[in-house]
This record gives sequence, C-alpha cells and structure tokens, in this order.
Amino acid sequence: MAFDVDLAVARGGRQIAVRFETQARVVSLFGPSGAGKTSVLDMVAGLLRPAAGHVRVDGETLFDAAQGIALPPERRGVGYVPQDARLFPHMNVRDNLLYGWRLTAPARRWLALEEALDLLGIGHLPDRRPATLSGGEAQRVALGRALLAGPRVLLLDEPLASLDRARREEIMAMLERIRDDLKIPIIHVSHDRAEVDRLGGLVVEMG
Amino acid sequence: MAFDVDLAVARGGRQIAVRFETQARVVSLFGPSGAGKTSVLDMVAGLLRPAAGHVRVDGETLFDAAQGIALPPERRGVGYVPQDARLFPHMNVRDNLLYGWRLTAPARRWLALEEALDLLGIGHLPDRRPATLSGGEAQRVALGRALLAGPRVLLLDEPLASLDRARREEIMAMLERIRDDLKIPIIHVSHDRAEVDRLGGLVVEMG
Amino acid sequence: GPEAGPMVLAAASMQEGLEQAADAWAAQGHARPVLSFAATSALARQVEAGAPAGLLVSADEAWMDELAGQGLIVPASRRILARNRLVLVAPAGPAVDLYLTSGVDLAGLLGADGRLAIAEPDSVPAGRYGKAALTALGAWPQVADRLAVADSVRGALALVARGEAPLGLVYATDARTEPRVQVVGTFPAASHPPVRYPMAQLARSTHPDTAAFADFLAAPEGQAILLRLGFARAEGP
Amino acid sequence: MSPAEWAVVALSLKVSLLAIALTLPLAFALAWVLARTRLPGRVLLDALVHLPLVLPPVVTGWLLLLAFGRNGPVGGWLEATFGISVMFRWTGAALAAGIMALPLMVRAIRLSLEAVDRRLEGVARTLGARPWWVFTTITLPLCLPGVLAATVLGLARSLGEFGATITFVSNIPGETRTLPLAIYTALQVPGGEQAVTRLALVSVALSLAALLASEWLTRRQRGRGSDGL
Amino acid sequence: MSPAEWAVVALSLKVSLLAIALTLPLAFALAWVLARTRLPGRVLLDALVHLPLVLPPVVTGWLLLLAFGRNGPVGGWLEATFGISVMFRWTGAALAAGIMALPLMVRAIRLSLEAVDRRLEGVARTLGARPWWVFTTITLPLCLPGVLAATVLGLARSLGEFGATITFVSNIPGETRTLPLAIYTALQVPGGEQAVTRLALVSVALSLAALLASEWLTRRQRGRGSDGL
Ligand SMILES: Nc1ncnc2c1ncn2[C@@H]1O[C@H](COP(=O)(O)OP(=O)(O)OP(=O)(O)O)[C@@H](O)[C@H]1O
Ligand SMILES: Nc1ncnc2c1ncn2[C@@H]1O[C@H](COP(=O)(O)OP(=O)(O)OP(=O)(O)O)[C@@H](O)[C@H]1O
Ligand code: MOO
Ligand SMILES: [Mg+2]
Ligand SMILES: [Mg+2]
Repeated sequence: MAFDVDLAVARGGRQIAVRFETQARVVSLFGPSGAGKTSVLDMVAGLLRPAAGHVRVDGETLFDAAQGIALPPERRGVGYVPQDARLFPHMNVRDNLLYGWRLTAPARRWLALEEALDLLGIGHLPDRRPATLSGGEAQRVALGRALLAGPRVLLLDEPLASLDRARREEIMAMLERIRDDLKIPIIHVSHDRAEVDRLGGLVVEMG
Repeated sequence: MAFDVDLAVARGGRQIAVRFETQARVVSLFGPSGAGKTSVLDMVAGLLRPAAGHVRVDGETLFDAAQGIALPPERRGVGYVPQDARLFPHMNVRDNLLYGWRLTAPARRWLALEEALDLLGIGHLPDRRPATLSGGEAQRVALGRALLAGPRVLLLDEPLASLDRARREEIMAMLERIRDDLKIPIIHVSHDRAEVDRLGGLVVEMG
Repeated sequence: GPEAGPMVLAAASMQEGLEQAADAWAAQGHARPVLSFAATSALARQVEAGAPAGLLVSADEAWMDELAGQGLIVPASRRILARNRLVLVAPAGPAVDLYLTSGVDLAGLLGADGRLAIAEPDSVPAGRYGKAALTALGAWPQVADRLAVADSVRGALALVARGEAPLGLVYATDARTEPRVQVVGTFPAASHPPVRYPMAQLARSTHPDTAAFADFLAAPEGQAILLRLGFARAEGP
Repeated sequence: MSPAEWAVVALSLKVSLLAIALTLPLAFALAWVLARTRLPGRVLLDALVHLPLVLPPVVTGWLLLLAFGRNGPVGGWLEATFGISVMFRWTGAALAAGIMALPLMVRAIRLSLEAVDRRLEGVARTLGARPWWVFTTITLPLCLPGVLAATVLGLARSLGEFGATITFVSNIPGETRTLPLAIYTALQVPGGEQAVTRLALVSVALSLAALLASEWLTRRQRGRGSDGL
Repeated sequence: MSPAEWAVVALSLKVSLLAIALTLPLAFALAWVLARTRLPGRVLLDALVHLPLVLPPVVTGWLLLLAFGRNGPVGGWLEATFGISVMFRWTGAALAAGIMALPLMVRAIRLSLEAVDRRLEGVARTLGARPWWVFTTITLPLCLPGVLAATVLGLARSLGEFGATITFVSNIPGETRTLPLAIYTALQVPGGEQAVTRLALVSVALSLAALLASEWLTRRQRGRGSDGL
C-alpha cells in the first residue's frame, strides 16, 4: 500500500475529511478552492494536527491518532512544496536550495545542486535573494529545495501554477522520472485536469 | 487607441522591454517565467519606475518619461490584482474588499459588495482574516478588492491560477462582461492559452 | 605593606579634601587609600549589606548612629572629622552682606516668583540643617512653598549658579568652589545643629592601615588640608 | 498610603501621560526618518536620539537646565515670547521624562516600521489611497505592535525617571515630586524602607496596568490568527 | 584625556560588554517565553522584567544590595558556596548594568520574534531540521534586527547606568567607577565641567560606534533588497 490516509480536521468552521487507500504511486487531490487540499498536505507533512485518523506511506506510520503516533515533520521525509513558495527570505537561492540537502545523509540524496539548477532553469539565480524573484522563479526554487532534501514522498501544492507551458512540460517529465525511476510516491494538488491525467494515479475528489 | 505602451526597465541584470499600441480592449502578456510580465504590470500601475517610455490608456497619459509625466498610483485608476494576493493582513475580508470602494466616488463605482461576494463565491468569508484563507480564496478576495475600486483599467496577474475549473469559468464570464458592458480595458498575464484565447484581444509575447 | 591602601567610603561633599589628604598620606610612603564617594545613605546601606570597606566618613550623624546600633562600626574609633557652616548664596554680582537673624525677610529677597534652592529638607543632611536654621530664624513658613529642592547640595548650588534660583542654601565649602555664586550670609551656628562629619572604622575592616589613616586625617596635617578647603576644625569654637 | 502619597501618584501619572503624549509623535517621526529616509545625517541623528540613554541622567538633566533654564537659549526664548517657563513646573518634569523615554520609543517603533511589507502600501495606492491615507490605514496599523511597545516602555521609563527630573526641575511637592523622587527621599533616611516599599509597589502596579492594557490591545488587533501548529 | 580617564573608559567597556554578554541570552530566553509560550504567569513575568525600568535606579541598586550583599540570600549563598562576592567588584557593576538593560532588550527581541513568519519554521522542519536547528538557522537570523537593536540599546543603557551601580557597588576607582560615576565624581569638584564634557563626549562616541556597527550589520544581513518603488 503506497498510501493509507484517513484524516479529519475542522478549519474555519468547515469539516475537512479525506480518505484514500491505494497502491497508486501518485494521488491527485482535486476539488474547488477552499475544499481543504492544502490542509491535507499540511496534515501529511505534520504541520497541522489532525483531529483524528492516520497517515501511512509505504507501510510506515507517520501519524495515528488512535495509537498516539505523530512523527515530527523532520522525521517524515516529506518534500513539501507549499502553494506560496515560502522561501527563506534571509538566504540566497543557493542556500535555500541546499537547506534540506545539507541535513540529508549523503546516501539518501538523489539530486545534486547543479542538476537541480539545470532541470529547473534557475542556473542564473543562485546568488539572488527570494524577494527579487518572479512568481514562477520562486516556485521553481521551492520545488528544487524540496527535491534536494532527498524526500521519500513528495507533497506538491500546485507547483506549476505560475509556469509557462514549456517549463511546465519539462518539470512534468522530471516528476514522471521521479515517480518511475526513484519510485517516490507523490501527493499532488492541481486544478489542471491535463496535468492530473498525465501523472495518472488516483484522483481524490474533495469538497 | 485603448493602449499605447512602450516601457523599458532593467531588473536583476535583465533588460525588460515591451511595446504595444492597439485598439484591442484586452492585452494578454504571455511568456516564460521571469520574462518581465509582472514588472510590466507594476510599471503600468505606477509601482515600478520605468527607465524610459510611456503608458497611455484610452488616450490618457499615465506615464511619459520624455514629458516628465508620472501619475502617482492613486491617480491612475488601475485595478491591480497582484500575483500573490497581497491582502491587508490586519483587516478582515470585508474591509479588504471595501478598501478601494470607500475611496471611490459613488458615481465611479460599478460593483457593490454583495455582488462581488456573490460573483466570487466568497459570501461566507467577510469576517475572516487573510491569514486564514486558502490560496484560491485569497486570490478571489484580491480580485474583488480591485473590482470594487471601480477601476478604469484592470491589471490581472494570473488571477485564476489557483482556481478550479468551475470557478474559473464563472470568473472568466464576469471578466467578459466587464470588458464588453463596462468597456474596461484589461491587461492580463496568463500561462493558460485557453484563457488567453477566450478573452481575445492582443497577445504580447515577452522574453 | 599591601599595594592598595584601605577602602574609604566617604560622603560626596568630602571628595576634594579626602583626595588631597590621600595624596599627602601616599607621599609619606603609604599605599594610597581607595576612595569611594557617594551619597551617605548609599554608603551606609552598602555597609549594612556587608561591604568590605575600612573607613566610613558620613555627612550625617543619623546614619552613623544607625550603623553603630547594628554593631557595624568600631565604637571607639568614632570621632568628628570636620565641621561645616551653612551659608546663603546668590548668583555672583554686586557684593551683598546679609545679616541672617531672626525675622529676616527671605521671601522678599526671593522676589515675586524666585525659589530658594536647597537640598532635600527631609532626607539630605544639608537640607535638614537648612530647614532647622530657617525654622529657628522664623523664615521657614515664608519659604516652605517657595523651595527648589535638589537631590544634593551640588544640585542646589547648580541652580543658583545657573541663575535659575536667586538664592540657595549650601555649605560654605560648596560655595567657595563655584565662582558663579557669592555668599550673601552665614547662618548663625546656634540656628541649627552643628554640621559635623563623623568618621569611624568599620567593624569588618581588615586593612592594617585603616586606623593609621583615620588618625592622619584627624591629626593637624590632615586637618590643615580640610581647613584650606573651608571646613571648620573638628574640635573647637 | 497617606493623602500626600496619593497626590504623588496622581502627579506621577499626569507627568508620565503628558510625557508620552508629547514624545510619541516625535518618536514616530524620528523612527520614520531613520527607517524610511536616506537622510545624509541619519546615523548622527540616531546617535543624538540615543544620547539620553548613554549619558548619566543627571547630565541630561543638566543639559536640559542649560537649554530650558530661564537663562538658556530655549527657555529664555519661551519666556520672552510666550511668557511661559517649564522650570520648576510639572511640565518640565514631563519634558525630562519624555526625553529620557525617547530613545526607547524610537527603537521600538523603528523595528516595527522596518518590518512592514511595503508592497502592501503599493497596493493600497493603486486602490486610490493617497500617501497620507496609506500611512493611516496600512502603515500605522501594521506597526501598531511597535507603537504599543513604545508606549509601554516609555510609560514605564517615565514613571521611573529620577535623575534628569530632579536635576532639571528639582523636587517640589505637588509640582515635580513624582514617585521616584518621593522614593528617593524616603531612601535617604534610616528606616525609610517601609515608605520606599509602599511607593515602589504602587509604581509596579501602575506599570503592570499599562502592560495589561497593551497586551490586550495587541491581542485584539492581531485578531484570530492561524490555527496551525 | 588623562591615563586615569582612559582607564575609566576601558573599565566602562569591560563592564558594559560583560553586562550585555550575560544579559543577551537571558533577554532572548525571556522574550521567547513571552512571545511564544502561553505560560500562565506570563504577564507577571513581563511586569517583573519591566521593574528595573519603572523603579528609580537607586531602588534597583538597593534591591540588588539586599539580594547580593554578603548578608543577602543570593550573595550569602555565592560567598558560602563559591567564595565569591560581587560586592564592590566590577562584576557587580556589570550585574547592575545588565539588570537595567534587561527590559529594553527583552522588548526589542520580543517585537522581532513576534514578527517572524512561523510558517517558515514549518517548512524548515519538513526539510529535516530539528527544532533547535530551525531556531538557529531560521528564527534567530530572522529576528536578528531585534537582537541587534537589543544589543545597541542594552549597550547604550549599560554605558549610561549610574544610580543602580553607585548604590549597589559604590564608586571605586579602577573597579566600579564607570564613565557615569566618573562624571558624577567630576561634577563634585570645582571646575569639573571640562572633565564632565570630555567624559560625556567619550560616552557619546562609544555609543555612536555601537550604532554604526549595528547599522552595518543590519544592512549586511538584509542584503540587496527590492529595487521597487
Ligand atoms: N489558518 C486557518 N484558520 C481558519 N481557517 C482556515 C485556515 N486555513 C485554511 N482555512 C480554511 O480551511 C478551508 C480549507 O483550506 P485549504 O487551504 O486547505 O483549501 P484548499 O483546498 O487548499 O483551497 P485552494 O485551492 O484555494 O488553495 C478553507 O475554507 C479555508 O478558508
Ligand atoms: N525586486 C527585484 N530585484 C531584482 N530583480 C527582480 C526583482 N523583481 C523581479 N526581478 C527579476 O526581473 C525579471 C522579471 O521579473 P517578473 O516578476 O516581471 O517576471 P514574470 O514575467 O512576472 O515571471 P513569472 O511568470 O515567473 O511571474 C526576473 O528575472 C526577476 O528575477
Ligand atoms: O555629601 Mo551629602 O551625603 O550629598 O550631604
Ligand atoms: Mg490550497
Ligand atoms: Mg510574475
């Protein structure tokens, strides 16, 4: 079982609940704005405490309310790309990218800085501060930062929303390779049906 | 001439330049991430000072380097929806929405609060603080805030990027009405070719 | 002997005299005493808290009594180091000589809105003596609400020197340090309790030179230094 | 507490409140200049603002006496022009307290001002707000935490101000004898500890009240925040 | 400046630097508790931190004397256990200066700490950083402006500290006679104004240097910002 997720939380007066159990390596969360997609990623990442339920990825329990298990975020091995890029404003792009990489055991890493710069087309930015990046540039840096940490599962919150078609195409191809070659499971939020279809996997409708 | 725009600025070591002169009521800026689309909107809005050039909308000169004209932002009558929503964090959604509305002469207004809440599907949010909104909710509030100020020109920076298809459809329809019924010119950034095609008008390729 | 001399805690108004005396003592081949100047109240409280000092020179008998009551001083060592006179000062100008006697019209001298500069009359020694003197002369009721109360004699002196107060009540020793003021009258010795600076060795003192330095201060050589600065002889008329 | 002691408390409050009321706008203006402008003499101005903090209070009081005394340049001018003098007056005590509080207040406001996201001000202008309105509705509320912190710090500092006050305007019952001066007086005499303790506790209670008020205001302004981890 | 005066300056620096070095971590810890925890006694703690600001400095000095004197609870214990005493020592002067600077430093740090976007800390944790590392690499650098402001304020306040110091550790040349005490001492002798002016100018120069250093550090940390309007 790649994913066994059953989560519930109350937010802003709304009841958010999601449940899926699947062998699929990719799960796409789909649903209207405000349905709770970001909240689900936050709960899987350990940034929002669920009211009840559990999260298991590839057999490992990250959270289980009944058993009183709640791994802290740093031990979940998730590569999270938030909806807003949320870059560290006091570090340049390079240090943002290497933040998780430096904390990862060399054996766990599967991407090098140069590769990431190249794949994401941000090779001209490493010395820039986040405040000077365009929307799409920031989003790509956030993606690179998550990948460089050598995560065991990817949580992508509309990671391609501000990117042009060509760039989006390249990154989709990269995500496919990550899915297929590295066998890294992905939970992914998108409003783009084509994107969702292309990554295949389970589509979870919310809201 | 709806738009007569000729702008140049240097940013992050890159030369950004754009030029269009058109009768079209809608201009779509199209181009890769980092091409300078946001920078152009910032210059039209008066938030970034161009190195050279001019901006004329419906015959009115907002900026002209040669003539030394540079209207301050508050006198340009632009309805700007930034790429990040940039809501005022210390006000609730209602006060965000009404910020420009309250500063607009009643005769200039063409939208009421209730209509905006309704059109944008944010009728349940007026008492919430921006920090508690989802990505798409914040984006819709930013759009409503710009529209309620009764602008004479709309500057939209990927305003629908985090919205689901149904909501996007509704808002596109609204933008079409604004374009056709109110004859308000629009400059619009999008990576979605379908969106661009639907609004018609001039497509300006950048980068 | 040890490289540093005994620690002496002394009222701020004794500063100049004690510095000179310490120099003279050092010139005789002794280690120079370490002098710390502050308000008497602060010094006394430091002694109460167990400060490791040798000698205390107080501006005030009350604090010395208090410490004696707690057994913090060597009773036999207590003696008067010097005395002072209370004077009335005004900003420097044409010489004036007032006879400060019963019924003196201080309020008249202050003018319509002038104030009499004085150290805090309820707590600071100079102020207490001043209040006593003014009361004895029958002038207190006239000036009680016309005071400019400073935290120390120096503060009162500064107010007169700057011309902010037309009159001030200070010690004779203070008056002669400030060229911008002139003494316009001296309070009769009988009008207030004698202004005396008691000195005593602290019970905790350990430095071998402590008693010798105290003796030096009380001896003619030490007294001469203080006399030059305007203090009155410890014993005498 | 005796009626005289209550009068001291009332006077202290009056002096501190006037001090803060006068100093807050000045502190804001200075913080603005330091945070937002590129004035050539900025660092010198900054150093000047810090002066009352660095100098012993009696020196500050002494400088005030030189400037605002009847024979000082400012004091003489005030007297000649308006016939007013702050010497020996509670207004002078407020002046001294305000000056001593100034550096603390400028710092707190400046920190908050520098943390304001200026892009929000830009958006507000596109919505039709003139600079002054942007300031009132965006900048000022966003740096309210700093303004509140400044007010509390300033109030506390004013309540505790002693050295500059007594040097400048002396210690006149009912006019300039604020709490610290009363406490100091009590501390000078043997056995005055009881009065010191009583008055010190009143000082503490006053500043506790100011703190509570500011905490409440901050919490109110911040509104309901995130429910995140 | 005479050699004795230079010695005073050196002593002042030594005292102030020790005071700040000791107080900064404590101030940070207190700011953290006040900004980030929901400790029940928070407001009381806050009030306690403000005490040295509200009370006249001599009262603070007196309280220190009561606590750290040979017969005081802390002082007695220190003496009995380690055989050390801060009475009449420069370490005691640093203690007094540090205590007086504490409330200013706590406030400045707290303001910055409250302005940190906590979602950044969350992201850092998903990237594998433990809480302590998040603190070191994210939280601390982001509130560096507050820490620097606290350092400058604290340093200035320590350099200017007078009342608590003279009350607590007396006025001992070479040991506790810092700049403000030297100024006070100079004020007692006729014609001391020149020395007062000289020493006051040194104080000002020192704090100007601290200010310049902090401005430079802040600018360096902030890096090249936006080129926007
Ligand atoms: N901190 C918060 N406090 C209160 N309510 C919140 C908070 N964050 C989100 N919400 C609410 O919870 C609901 C789910 O939000 P979430 O961000 O998960 O939605 P989403 O599906 O990601 O939407 P979008 O596609 O617009 O990003 C929304 O109604 C939102 O308003
Ligand atoms: N404040 C700034 N300082 C320096 N360089 C900047 C700044 N803001 C933007 N840039 C640079 O200017 C270029 C144009 O940025 P802009 O935000 O206009 O791009 P964009 O076309 O909107 O891109 P995107 O689609 O990713 O939002 C980019 O290379 C960006 O890195
Ligand atoms: O020397 Mo005193 O203690 O100011 O009268
Ligand atoms: Mg979302
Ligand atoms: Mg952009």
